[in-house]
Amino acid sequence: MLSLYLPILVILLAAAGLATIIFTLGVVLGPKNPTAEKALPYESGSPSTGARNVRLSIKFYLTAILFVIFDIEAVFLYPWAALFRRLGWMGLVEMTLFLTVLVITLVYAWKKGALEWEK
Amino acid sequence: MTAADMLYLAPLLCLVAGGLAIMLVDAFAPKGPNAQRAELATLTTVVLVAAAGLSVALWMKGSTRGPEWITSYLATDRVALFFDVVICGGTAFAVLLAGGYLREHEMERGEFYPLVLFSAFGAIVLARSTDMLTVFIGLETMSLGVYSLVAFRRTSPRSAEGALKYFLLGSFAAAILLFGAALLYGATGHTDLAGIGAAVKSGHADTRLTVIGLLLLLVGLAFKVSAVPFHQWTPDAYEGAITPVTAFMSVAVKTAAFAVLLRVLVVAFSDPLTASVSTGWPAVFAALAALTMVVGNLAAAVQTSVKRMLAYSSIAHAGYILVAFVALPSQGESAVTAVLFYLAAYTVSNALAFGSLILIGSRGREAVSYDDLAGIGRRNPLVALPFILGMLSLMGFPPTAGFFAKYYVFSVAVQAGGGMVWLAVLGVLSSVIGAYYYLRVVVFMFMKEPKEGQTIAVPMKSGYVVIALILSAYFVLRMGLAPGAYLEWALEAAKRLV
Amino acid sequence: MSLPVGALPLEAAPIPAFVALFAPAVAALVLAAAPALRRRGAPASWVTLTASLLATAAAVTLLVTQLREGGSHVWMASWLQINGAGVGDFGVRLDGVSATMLLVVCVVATCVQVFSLGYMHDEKPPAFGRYFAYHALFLFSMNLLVLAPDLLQLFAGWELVGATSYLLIGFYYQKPSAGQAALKAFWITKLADMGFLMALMVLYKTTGTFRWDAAVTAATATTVSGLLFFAVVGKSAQFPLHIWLPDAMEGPTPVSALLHAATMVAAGVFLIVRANPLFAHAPATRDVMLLVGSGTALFAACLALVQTDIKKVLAYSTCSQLGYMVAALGAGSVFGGFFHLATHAFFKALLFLAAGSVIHAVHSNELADMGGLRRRMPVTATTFIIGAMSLAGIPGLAGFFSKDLVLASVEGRYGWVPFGALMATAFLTAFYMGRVVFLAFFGEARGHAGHAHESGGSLLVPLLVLTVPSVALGWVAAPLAHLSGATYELHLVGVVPILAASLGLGGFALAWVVYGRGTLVVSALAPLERLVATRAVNRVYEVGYRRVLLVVADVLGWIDRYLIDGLMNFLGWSAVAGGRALRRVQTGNAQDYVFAVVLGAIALAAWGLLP
Amino acid sequence: MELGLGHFIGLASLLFGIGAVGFLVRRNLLIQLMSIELMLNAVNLTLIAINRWMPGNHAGQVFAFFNIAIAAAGAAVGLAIVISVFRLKKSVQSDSVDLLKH
Repeated sequence: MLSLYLPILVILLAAAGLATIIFTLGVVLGPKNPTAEKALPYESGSPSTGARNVRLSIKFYLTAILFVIFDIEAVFLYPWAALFRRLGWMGLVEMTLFLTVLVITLVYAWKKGALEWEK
Repeated sequence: MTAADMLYLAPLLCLVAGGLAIMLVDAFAPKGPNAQRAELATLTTVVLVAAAGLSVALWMKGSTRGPEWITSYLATDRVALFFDVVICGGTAFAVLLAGGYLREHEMERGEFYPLVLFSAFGAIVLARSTDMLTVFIGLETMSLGVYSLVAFRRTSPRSAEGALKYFLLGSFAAAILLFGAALLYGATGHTDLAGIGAAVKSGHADTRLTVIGLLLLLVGLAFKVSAVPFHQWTPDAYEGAITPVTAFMSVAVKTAAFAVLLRVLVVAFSDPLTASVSTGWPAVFAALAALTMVVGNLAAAVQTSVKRMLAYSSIAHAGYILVAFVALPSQGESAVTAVLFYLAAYTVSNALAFGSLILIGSRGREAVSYDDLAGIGRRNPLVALPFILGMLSLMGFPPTAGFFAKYYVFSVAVQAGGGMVWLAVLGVLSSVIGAYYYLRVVVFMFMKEPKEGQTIAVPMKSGYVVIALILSAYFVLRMGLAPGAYLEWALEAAKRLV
Repeated sequence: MSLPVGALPLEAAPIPAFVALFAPAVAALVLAAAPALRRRGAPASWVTLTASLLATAAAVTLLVTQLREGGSHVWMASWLQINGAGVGDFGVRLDGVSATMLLVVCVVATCVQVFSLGYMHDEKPPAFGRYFAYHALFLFSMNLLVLAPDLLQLFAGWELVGATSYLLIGFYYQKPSAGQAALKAFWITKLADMGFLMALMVLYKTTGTFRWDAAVTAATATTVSGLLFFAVVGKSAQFPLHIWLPDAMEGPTPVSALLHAATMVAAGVFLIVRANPLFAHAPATRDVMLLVGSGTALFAACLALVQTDIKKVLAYSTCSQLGYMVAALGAGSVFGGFFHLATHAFFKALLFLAAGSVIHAVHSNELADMGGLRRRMPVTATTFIIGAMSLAGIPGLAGFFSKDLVLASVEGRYGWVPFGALMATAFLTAFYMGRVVFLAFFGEARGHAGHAHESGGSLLVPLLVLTVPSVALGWVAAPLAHLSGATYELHLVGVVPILAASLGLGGFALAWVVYGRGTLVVSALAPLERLVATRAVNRVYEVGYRRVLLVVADVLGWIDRYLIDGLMNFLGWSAVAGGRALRRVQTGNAQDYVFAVVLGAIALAAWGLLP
Repeated sequence: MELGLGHFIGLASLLFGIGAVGFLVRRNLLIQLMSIELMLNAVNLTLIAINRWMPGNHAGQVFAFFNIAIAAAGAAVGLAIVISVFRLKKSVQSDSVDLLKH
């Protein structure tokens, strides 16, 4: 009975071990031949300009995050749109509630000045 | 799906609506240093009390059987309502403490209160969840709010560090939990706890996947209740956070984590295979409980910071509660009752302890370490009094709430018999260490003088904090002197669960 | 609401019982709630004293009723109900034992409080008020314990007296040693209390009640009584948990008299008396009690020989006498243990208060700073000597009767070993009390002793009051025995009493030889003095006393200080060391924590899933 | 060779393992965040795959939907915390923060 559990431990250890091995192999076996070209950041083929570690304004972060959050919430609109007729009025009410919450958060972000580029 | 069905969710809706309303109030409030600020703490407390009141009303009405579309995701039974009240109550204490603390330390920013409300909402979802999906949603809603709250003091490296560690480890543990849930889904074809339970009982589930899924799930939850060895984030996050947030974490967050652990184990894993005392989760919990009690108490004994001591003490208390979990398979409802009562008692005791710590400090002179407490009892005995009561209750001294809580947990273990008795003995002995470090607080307050050149903590004046202290002191004594009614309620709730 | 079988509703309980219980409680509450009143000092003392006098009057009424009507009655009300059944009860139990004990506690407490009026007079008013507030709390807690109808209420009182003891030992909180001693006492008794807690759990598990007279199996009785005895070892300062008691002498002397000699430390003995139905079913526990009790009696008596602090002598003496009581209970003589508890409460309180009067006069605890005080403090000296004689078991005094009963009860047990130990203790007791008497009250005045004055009225009146029962209590043994359902026959002529009496007298004589010789001019003893002057006796004395007795006491003292105390300190130290080691694990690095999580998961898998 | 559920769970386990080990060995906070995302996506893969082979209901797919949204919210909070650490410490190495210990 108990021997039944042994494979589980083996799987656990194997998964962790394999992951470690892959990492180690990458470090050990990977040919290391760094050249100036290779060390350049990859920018889709076009030559990079400017310093590599340029500081970007923190405002990009805030805007990007706000975008991602509101963007991801749109995920929930798709199933509703696909089943719009079958869900009927109740679905509409629920979606309205959902969007109301989103709107309130948007208003909050707006009033708090998170959307203003220059403050 | 009707509007009447919504009644069962009234406490949850109340919290969300309240949180959104407070966000708007905060957003449209006049700005500037001299602007008349709305009393957001009062508003938030009202929302929390209303939510708790709705839960009580549902309890009294006896309407605990919700429609299926709700109960397949969120429980509406009495255990759920019991935890609603404990979590809302604990959060309300934390909010009252924050009302005084934030103003005193000049960091009153409006986002605090919605964050707390949404975290409490997440905690209640977690405590009520009957599906792995709601477990995860509740867990993350609660945790994301708490991560932000820990980082609330933006200028403090400690605050940021505590939040970072909590976030990193919390996300890691959440991922583990989620993987466990996915594997359980694979093993049983269900994500709802009842479905998983039925599949496991019937023997159709893949045993290997079930066990590994359960294990990962338990690791994730053990992390949230800060059981040793998954506890290391606790002292750092507790110390980094501002004290009201620490209070919130130690009461509401911990209660919710234990609530979901309870429900998962009772509903999904009470079959003889996984709940067998020798090889199933009870054995795992016995080891966890023993380690947690010993390590929590030992580490608490050597702290120099009272806040950190309280963090380790909360780990030790988690260990005591886990003792009751080990007794779940054999003791059923009395074990559940012990857990429920312990969490309620722990909530009020801890609110009292953290509230006293907040009261003792004022701006620039916050009390954190034992040394800060030196002589406060003689300069200001009234301030020291609630602290003593809180310490006595945490110590488990009669006639306080903490005494009966500990008593029931250990007597459940004794009643389970066998190896459990040793667990109870270990718990009783390790709690003697507790007497040492809790009393040290009293010793410092009354028997030490501040060192030369040390900044002296000066008590703050705040109606909010005083109200929180009076209420929590009342409950500590009430539950210690006449725990009968509370036990009845806990038993009433426990009966339906088991 | 259903009450336990045989209990009457609480409302019907006699009013004096409520008075005895709640008068001190009200006093404590008033003093807690009115800081202004408390800080003024003197009014606080009157509040407490009024409550104590009321309680004493109530106790007298109850005892008289008990004497007239007898029997045992229980009045109860449930305050904790689970599923409609009363689990936790609050109530009053009145029978011969509780009525007697109540009166003992109230009388001693009142005397001590009156004594404190004078003794603590120089304290600042707020401290003075606080002191009396604690006293009111203590009296309430102790009465709660004494009148308890079941073990749960007894436990509540038990913990409360522990807490007041902590507060009162640490009363002079400015002194670090007082804080340390308070913490140590609390810690050790708390450790022992855990035995009580476990006993409650086991009792409730097997019987569903907290009553000591519930029907139990032999196995349960052994477990429960064993756990309870562990609690007693801590509370009543039996070997090896006795180490907190000498340290507790850091508290004010009247506190030592009340809590750490007469009443609180005797609570353990009282518990065994109460829970006798349980202990009666557990012969194994009783055997252990007999051995631990007699061992502690001898051991502590040896340590008392070499103490230089008058309070420490009395503290070890208390350990020793508590050992007598425990031994008697272990031998099955419930009344023997209880009677010795009662007499000891009076004469030990008397001794402590008289010692307090001396300390008050010479401003020192050290015997080296006393001497010749019988002329300067005649009343104190006389009462102290009477107390000492009672303790030493001089025939006719209270201690003689109770000690005789204890000795008779252990006759022949375990090949006479406990009997021998207690007999030896009787001799040593007389000797070390004689030593204190001769060093403090006879001979030349040393240190401040030359300027000492007799204490004032409030210090002397309690001494005189306590002298009465210390002398006469033995003569009412028969009615007392009748009260608690036992029989007592006075037998003055017999081997045991004569042996005990002569050992007591012998001990005094030896003390006089060693410490009093040459300064005490009593013609009747002159031949003895001449005998002592001879070389042979000198040799015997040299070898017997200096070489054997003192060496033994020193060795035991070393063991006590370094091994027993050290062991306790080691336990505390290892807890701290363990905590320190754990601190090192908490590196502060988040990734180390994640490693712990992963390793923990693997360990759990191994523990839970592998055979 | 038929592609079965076992292969998917195996692949997901491997991804999860890589995420976990990456989280353990890398000191850069941003890479640690990415590792967590990888772990969550491994879970999503598991859920979807299981749902494909056990089409009793759509629980797995719905679950994955919610995971995505929650992961985004988690990343937002996580990044905010990292930025706040960076402001105070001028470093995004996870071993640069060890004020709180013992």
